Amino acid sequence: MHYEQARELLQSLVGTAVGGTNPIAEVTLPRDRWVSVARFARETLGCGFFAFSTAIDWQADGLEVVARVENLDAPFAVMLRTRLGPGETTCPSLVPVYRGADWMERECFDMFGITFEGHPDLRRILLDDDWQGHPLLKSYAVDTPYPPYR
Amino acid sequence: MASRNDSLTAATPPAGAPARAIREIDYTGSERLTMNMGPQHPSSHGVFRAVLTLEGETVVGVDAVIGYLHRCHEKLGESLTYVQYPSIASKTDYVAAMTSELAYVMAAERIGAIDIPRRAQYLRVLVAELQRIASHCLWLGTWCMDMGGALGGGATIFLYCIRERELVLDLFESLVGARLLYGFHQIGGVRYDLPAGWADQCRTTIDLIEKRVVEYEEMLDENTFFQMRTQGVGVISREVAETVGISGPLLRGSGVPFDIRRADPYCSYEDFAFAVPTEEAGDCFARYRVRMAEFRQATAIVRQILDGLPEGPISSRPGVKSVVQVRIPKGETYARVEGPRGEVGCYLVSDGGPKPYRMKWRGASFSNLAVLPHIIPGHSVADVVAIMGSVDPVFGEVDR
Amino acid sequence: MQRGHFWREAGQLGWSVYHAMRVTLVNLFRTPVTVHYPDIERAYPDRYRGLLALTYHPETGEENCIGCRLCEFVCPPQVIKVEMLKAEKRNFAKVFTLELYACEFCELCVQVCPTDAIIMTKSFDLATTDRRDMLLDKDRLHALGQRLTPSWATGNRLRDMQAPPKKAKAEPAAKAVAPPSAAEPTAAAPKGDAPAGSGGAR
Amino acid sequence: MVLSPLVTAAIAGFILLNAIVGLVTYVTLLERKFAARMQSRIGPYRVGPHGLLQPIADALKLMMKEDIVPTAADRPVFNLAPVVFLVPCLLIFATIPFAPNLGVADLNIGVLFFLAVSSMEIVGLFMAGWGSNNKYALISAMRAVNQIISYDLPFIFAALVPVLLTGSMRLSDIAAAQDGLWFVFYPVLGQLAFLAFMIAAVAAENRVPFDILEAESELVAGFRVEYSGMKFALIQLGEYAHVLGTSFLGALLFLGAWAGPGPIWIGPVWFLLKALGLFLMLTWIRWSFVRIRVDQILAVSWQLLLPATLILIVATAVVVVWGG
Repeated sequence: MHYEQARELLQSLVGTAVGGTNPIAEVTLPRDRWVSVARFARETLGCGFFAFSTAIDWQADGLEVVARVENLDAPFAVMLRTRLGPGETTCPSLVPVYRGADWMERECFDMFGITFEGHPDLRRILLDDDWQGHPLLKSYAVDTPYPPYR
Repeated sequence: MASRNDSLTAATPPAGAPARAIREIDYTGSERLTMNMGPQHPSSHGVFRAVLTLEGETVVGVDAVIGYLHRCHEKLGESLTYVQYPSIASKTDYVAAMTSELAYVMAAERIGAIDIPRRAQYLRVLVAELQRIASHCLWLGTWCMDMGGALGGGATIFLYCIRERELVLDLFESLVGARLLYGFHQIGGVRYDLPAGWADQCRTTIDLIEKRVVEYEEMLDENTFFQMRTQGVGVISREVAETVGISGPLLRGSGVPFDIRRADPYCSYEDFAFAVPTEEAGDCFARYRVRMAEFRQATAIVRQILDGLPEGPISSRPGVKSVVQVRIPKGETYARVEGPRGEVGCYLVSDGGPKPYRMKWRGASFSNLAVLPHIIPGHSVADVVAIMGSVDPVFGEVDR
Repeated sequence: MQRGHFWREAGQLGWSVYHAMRVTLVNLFRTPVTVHYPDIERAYPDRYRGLLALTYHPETGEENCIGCRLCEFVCPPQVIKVEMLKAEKRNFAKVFTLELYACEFCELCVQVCPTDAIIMTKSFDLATTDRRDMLLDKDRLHALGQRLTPSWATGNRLRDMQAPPKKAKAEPAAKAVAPPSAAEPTAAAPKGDAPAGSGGAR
Repeated sequence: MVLSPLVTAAIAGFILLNAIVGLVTYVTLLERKFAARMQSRIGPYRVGPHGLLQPIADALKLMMKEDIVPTAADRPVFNLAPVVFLVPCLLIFATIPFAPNLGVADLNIGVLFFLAVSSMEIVGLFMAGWGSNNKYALISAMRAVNQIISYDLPFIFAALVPVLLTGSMRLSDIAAAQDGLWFVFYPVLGQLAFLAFMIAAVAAENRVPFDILEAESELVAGFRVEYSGMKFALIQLGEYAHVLGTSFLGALLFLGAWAGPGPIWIGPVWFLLKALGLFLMLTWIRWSFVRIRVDQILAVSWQLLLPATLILIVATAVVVVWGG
């Protein structure tokens, strides 16, 4: 599997333009194709390596979830992105496809409050269970008071 | 920091209970014992809590609880400027501070398409490789201490390793002025040039360290006790290794010859000749072998740099004079560095201002540690510490 | 242990015991690398980043700080507070406080200082039982600067070292504001750099 | 006036006990200094010249520390355990003759008494582990029972080789029998028995590489994790007394006890030096290896050491009966 080959396959699957330059292919997906394309990336493109997944808070434009998976033999990487839309906080989970998504998505839930549907064990990972708010949202000020600690 | 089966906190006696009430630990007839390892535990390598479910001495379930060292570095990164953050970035992975700084400045430079002078690139590689030596020294020492005890041979190896690590830190101290958290990199280059006589000192140090690595191997490589503890313990298959996303020596110990320095060269790594040591077994011993081989590769790279260090400026931009001096155009990128523990990545989104819009640390230890729940069940308590030590987590980087 | 492997394993065991104990025995006769710290101090390199201090002009006794607040802005943990006092010839710092207990010793304040007023010293030794002792004001910072050996780095020297190729020309470091007894930039030689006690083990 | 034997024994016991306690405290300093030099450190240095007063400072510190009893502990068992642990460890010195006719009680079953009493420490150890009501301590106590039972057998069998060669269980007889040839130099049998004795001794003393019951990286401090202050000191004292007692036994069984050049009154010094030599040997082993796992330790004992020592005893018996 080469980068060019993978790019073509990805292009034919998702239909939309595939961005990025060698060795990265970037695709923006609708939310309902999030898991299926990730599965395609793993099984057909050989992207077995789960680098990371995270989210970006675009304030009024809503949240964007990003995941990067990689084919270590080629090597090339596929960057998957999806927009959740304003006010939306649910996203399908990648845990059935990639084990590494487990902790990454828990962190995402912890920091952004995104609920990953299908995640087997979605709880806070870095912050305490009784923490209020999700710190990496842009609406969360750096000096937000929190009763037990401030 | 949540845990599912924490029977101790759940059974806190009510306020009005008599002072010496004996708290009955819930016994439901199963022969399972819940044991809390950490957050304060001699082998937790920082503050890590593993809630182990034991059957006899065999672990049947593990719940890893992290976050005790969480400082929300990503929020910090969004509130500090490109000038300020590199010296804070070193606090994510405080054992190998040079690499996380490098990942951050590389991400910013990539968005801004900033060229780095050749000398600065070589200096970056130089400190990264020295840092790898220092970090592996600490890993070997603490790991052996996990297995050998603070009152036994483990402590001996630990102190030997610390002795050698100190020599590398001496080098950093005369280069930068600090021993642990450096602030060596800045956007556009590096902040410090080599002082006079430093290269010779560096050469003698790495010569000595190579000799000492032979000593460690003499103590451990053929050692029956050590092999009994490490061979066949904590086997990570290639499939698990990839899908969890572990990287660095762990991935290479599982038979994947993937090294970012080779696959996606940065900072002119392509100029240097080095091997990517790989082992097939995937157990603790394989990881040990990989790291011991990396000692040698690192010293070889350091020698090549010292031999071929070009003259010239160390930064393509004038030295920092104010806090908002560096502005990065709009864009986003993911820059990654092969740190001692694996892929240290920085995902940076810039909106054109002096501060990143969003910054994500992909900590190598975070992903590496996530493999623990997949491999620990079935091993005994003694193996848990051996496996954890072989993963080499640094909790500053796990919790960020 | 299988039968066939018994002698091989026993041999390996003996071999490993011999090797491990040989290494520890060799180290038994090496000189210890640790030093008795308060009695013996190791040599600190010239660039050592230690306690912060304010410099004063050696002849006129005037403070070098002009209260420009650059260090306050750049400080990542925000431990520096400066208030400017405007005067006709030059400005001064009316208030300069540094909360050393939160300082990270990143040297960014030294790096940005236009007049080399704030420097670092080759000492880390300010253990105290009272947190308020770590709140350094102008007088304390001045006293530290007089008591302790300054390290090599000053703002101008750092910026000179980092200067890109085009601008490599003038020598602004020759200004009179340089702190006393600092070594030459190129002669930041770390020959006495190793800790005194570790020499024997090399 | 002739003192009754009981009074003599009491006085001798008193003197010996104090001497042993003093020796044990300084043996800890010896080990610390030795280990420190092995690890490129200096070791205790501040208290007294070259840290010579360090053991005394440690003892004072431990006496002044607060004695903490966990709320959930089984109080009587918890409090009694250090004493039950310490007494057998000190009692083993009773039968050791330090010179001809210089000992508290030269029993005719000296070896048997020593071995029997020394394995009594397991009772105190298990009490400590159980009474603490701590999971680490409990696991440690379980391991301790496993390990000490497994290693006392090879330990006894190895010690029986000199007994067979002498034909007496009285320790002074064994010492006297080595007048010409120390048993460690006895062809083949002596070296093998000594080797087995040393391995079993390391395990019986719970020292690295067999220290699974303290195993501070897994079980924090094992059975004594909840102890503090003087109780901790008693356990520590007992442990070192046991190590020292075993060193004395080894020196007596294999290294000819007080035999050595010089006049007869210098014999005890030779004996002490040999015992300290063995102690340093144990220390050297301790600071050179990593620990192995509990199942591996048991496997080593039952699959290797026990059969080997059994064969050794049979071989010794054959040599004694037919070899003359």
